[in-house]
Amino acid sequence: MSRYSRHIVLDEIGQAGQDKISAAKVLVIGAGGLGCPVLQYLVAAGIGKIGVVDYDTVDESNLQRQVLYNTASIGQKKVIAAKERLQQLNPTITIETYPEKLVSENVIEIFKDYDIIVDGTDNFSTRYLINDAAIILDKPLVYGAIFKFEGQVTVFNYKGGPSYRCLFPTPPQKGSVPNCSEIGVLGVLPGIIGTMQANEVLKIILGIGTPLSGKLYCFNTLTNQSMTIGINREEPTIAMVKQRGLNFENIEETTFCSNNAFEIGIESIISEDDIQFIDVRGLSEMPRIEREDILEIPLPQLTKRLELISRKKKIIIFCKSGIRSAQAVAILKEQNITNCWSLKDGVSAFTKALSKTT
Amino acid sequence: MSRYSRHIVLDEIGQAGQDKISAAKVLVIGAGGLGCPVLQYLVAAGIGKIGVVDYDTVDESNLQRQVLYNTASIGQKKVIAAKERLQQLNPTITIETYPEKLVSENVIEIFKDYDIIVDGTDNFSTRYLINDAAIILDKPLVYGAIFKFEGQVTVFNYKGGPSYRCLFPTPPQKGSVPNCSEIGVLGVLPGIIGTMQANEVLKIILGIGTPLSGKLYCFNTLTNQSMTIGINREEPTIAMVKQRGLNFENIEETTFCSNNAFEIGIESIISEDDIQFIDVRGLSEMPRIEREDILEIPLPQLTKRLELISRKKKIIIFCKSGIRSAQAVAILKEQNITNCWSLKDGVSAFTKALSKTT
Amino acid sequence: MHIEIKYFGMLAEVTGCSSEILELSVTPVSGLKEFLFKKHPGLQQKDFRIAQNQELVSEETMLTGQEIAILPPFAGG
Amino acid sequence: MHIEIKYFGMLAEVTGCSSEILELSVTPVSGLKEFLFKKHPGLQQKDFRIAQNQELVSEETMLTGQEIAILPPFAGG
Repeated sequence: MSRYSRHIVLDEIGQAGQDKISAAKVLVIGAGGLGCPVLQYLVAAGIGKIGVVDYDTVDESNLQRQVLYNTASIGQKKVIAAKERLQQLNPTITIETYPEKLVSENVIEIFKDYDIIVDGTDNFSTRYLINDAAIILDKPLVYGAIFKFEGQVTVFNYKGGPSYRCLFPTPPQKGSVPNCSEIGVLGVLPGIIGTMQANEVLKIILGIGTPLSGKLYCFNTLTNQSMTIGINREEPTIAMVKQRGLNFENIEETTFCSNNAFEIGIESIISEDDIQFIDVRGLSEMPRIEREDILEIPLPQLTKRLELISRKKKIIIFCKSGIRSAQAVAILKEQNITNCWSLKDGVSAFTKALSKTT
Repeated sequence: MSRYSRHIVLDEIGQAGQDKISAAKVLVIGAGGLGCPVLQYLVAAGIGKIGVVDYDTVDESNLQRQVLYNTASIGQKKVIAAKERLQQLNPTITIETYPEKLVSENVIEIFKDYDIIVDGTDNFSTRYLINDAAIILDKPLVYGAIFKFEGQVTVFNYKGGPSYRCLFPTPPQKGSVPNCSEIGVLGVLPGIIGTMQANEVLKIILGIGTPLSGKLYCFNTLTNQSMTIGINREEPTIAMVKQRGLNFENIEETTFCSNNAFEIGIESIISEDDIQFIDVRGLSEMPRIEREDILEIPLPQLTKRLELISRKKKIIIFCKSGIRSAQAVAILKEQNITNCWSLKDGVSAFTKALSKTT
Repeated sequence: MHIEIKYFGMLAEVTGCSSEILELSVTPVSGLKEFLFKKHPGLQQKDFRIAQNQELVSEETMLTGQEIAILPPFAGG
Repeated sequence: MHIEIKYFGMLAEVTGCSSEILELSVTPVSGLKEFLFKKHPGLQQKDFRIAQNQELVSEETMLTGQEIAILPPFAGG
């Protein structure tokens, strides 16, 4: 078939390889900066069935990098505009669209029809959901992510390789990692990273070359320097995901996606036992509260005093207003002390509650 | 302006940077595998004026990697189909089309309207023409080239940096380097290399980061390994190009593009003086010809006996049929002995001519 | 010993440099982190992983004086 | 001394390998080329440039025993 002759003539691909491409089913999540180049090259290559998940519509500011769309597509559902353009490029393949948000309720149903998953999303909650679903269904996941002028590519969950959680066990707290819409991005960067993702998909399908499993490829467009970082599979992490399923959303996503990440009101804890309070104010800040269950560790000393902090109790941190305690929560999370919370309204909430109960 | 807000919000670009992009004029030569991604991302970025040179029409086998085109574009001029698609993506910029072959007669006229030249061609004769014209007009040249699963990117002629001839002084002999149409190419490879070329164009326009001047970036899609090779500017080479202009076509291109590269008939040399003949046959092959102007160097010894070969005379090499002499020409060219030729019909042409003149 | 630290993504903005050479006595990764938190307090609010000679390491790994990369998660797509 | 030779593009097809370790006495680049032409006669018909430790070198450069790359021109676009 003349359309694929430039693949078929290669010894490494041949008709047998092109047949594998035609038989493959690939799901691309996100039809944005990364999704557009991924989709273009997978469709051109002749992947038999391609799914596209995106609930967003085309915005004018997308057109600086999302090269599948027309100016006339502004306001249209991305998956609809993408499918129209892609079928013009290659009408011989099947393109399935999912104009919906990927959530724990639909992810399994959508994933199960595909062999390979491509992550082109722009937020952590979806990235962790995709990762965990890929582990549960045991499907390879081709990951790409970008920040301003830098990008990352790797293949997760491939033939016993590591997953995203082996790199970053839990999602970062909200606001600590901004996304493209907030901070901007060099338009051609997702083009470079997305084409590299499409390349990984094709290598996996064809069984040629070395897919980037266990290797995080990092590229800087300003310097053209790349670094490839080895990642090991963390068996306990994988086992944890398999065991708990997709319920992580309740304990991770909803908190870091809310406006008050890891913040907790005094009313929901005052009656609990097994709580360790930490006062992270300076030692001279008033009023002091004297209780046996309060540790006094000023914020700058926190990382040096980790051994004082119980890993079994629920940790409630407070300061004056809630700002330093939120920072303290972030620091402890990084130390894998995950059951910790920032007290809403700080020390004043504490004193108010104490005055009520005594 | 909302279209470019993701660029403007970046400190490294800002409104001032986006204004530079809008004022820039970039010429892309070749609207094929490399040209398609280069054009997409430069148009999306809002380059003020973009020229596209290509005299080819869309073929079905292009659609495996040339993602600007529709199946319905088959048979259409590439520049026409490309412009239509690109203006839909960004109607605010000017796109100029040149549906013609780039030759020494039109290259200066076309180049002079642009600030930066992008090489996305698929043959050496055009690559050397582009290189020499860029030197003569002193314009930066963003080079990309591909072979099967590997690609190269660099920036030539940028702020006193090297040119393509500092890397490869003369075009290879025909047939020694096949092109994509003959040997096939992984479809996504030109996507990776072309987006990297677009990135270099943007860095040059914006004055940010480090353009790949004097550095040849080599990338292998199968291994994801890259290597960056330093290239030095060869002043004599640059000076030679400036001095002789674009006439190289007569001495290089037309010969390496003909079927009989560097082959010469006995009739056109027999009356010349200052010729050094070389017999590259084995010493036992008959008939031997005894003349003072004939060196006898069997082909396998040629590279070890280079000191015997005059660099001032015209070198005519012969063997029995012309095959070994063509190889000898290639070997000498590599040693920068450029004025050397393979004798058509070999030793028999020689003896025939001798019998006539004596 | 000399170690070269490379900061990726937003961490280069937090520290104000994309790489720096540090003079450090032999220490586990946790010691490096303490050192970095003092030098660049903004790092305390950031998630990151540390790689030594292009391999991710754990808190206990001893640094042997070569290339260190500090990698934040990237959200964008 | 040991040198690692990496072959790019079609040269990997000519030599049948993308890299190989050679045992070689100290030699200028021209000596390496002679050695390679004997080992891989197909290279004689190919154009290429040689880089040592990621820098292009001339025929006279002495090899100091590290990474050598053999680079052919690429035509494709």
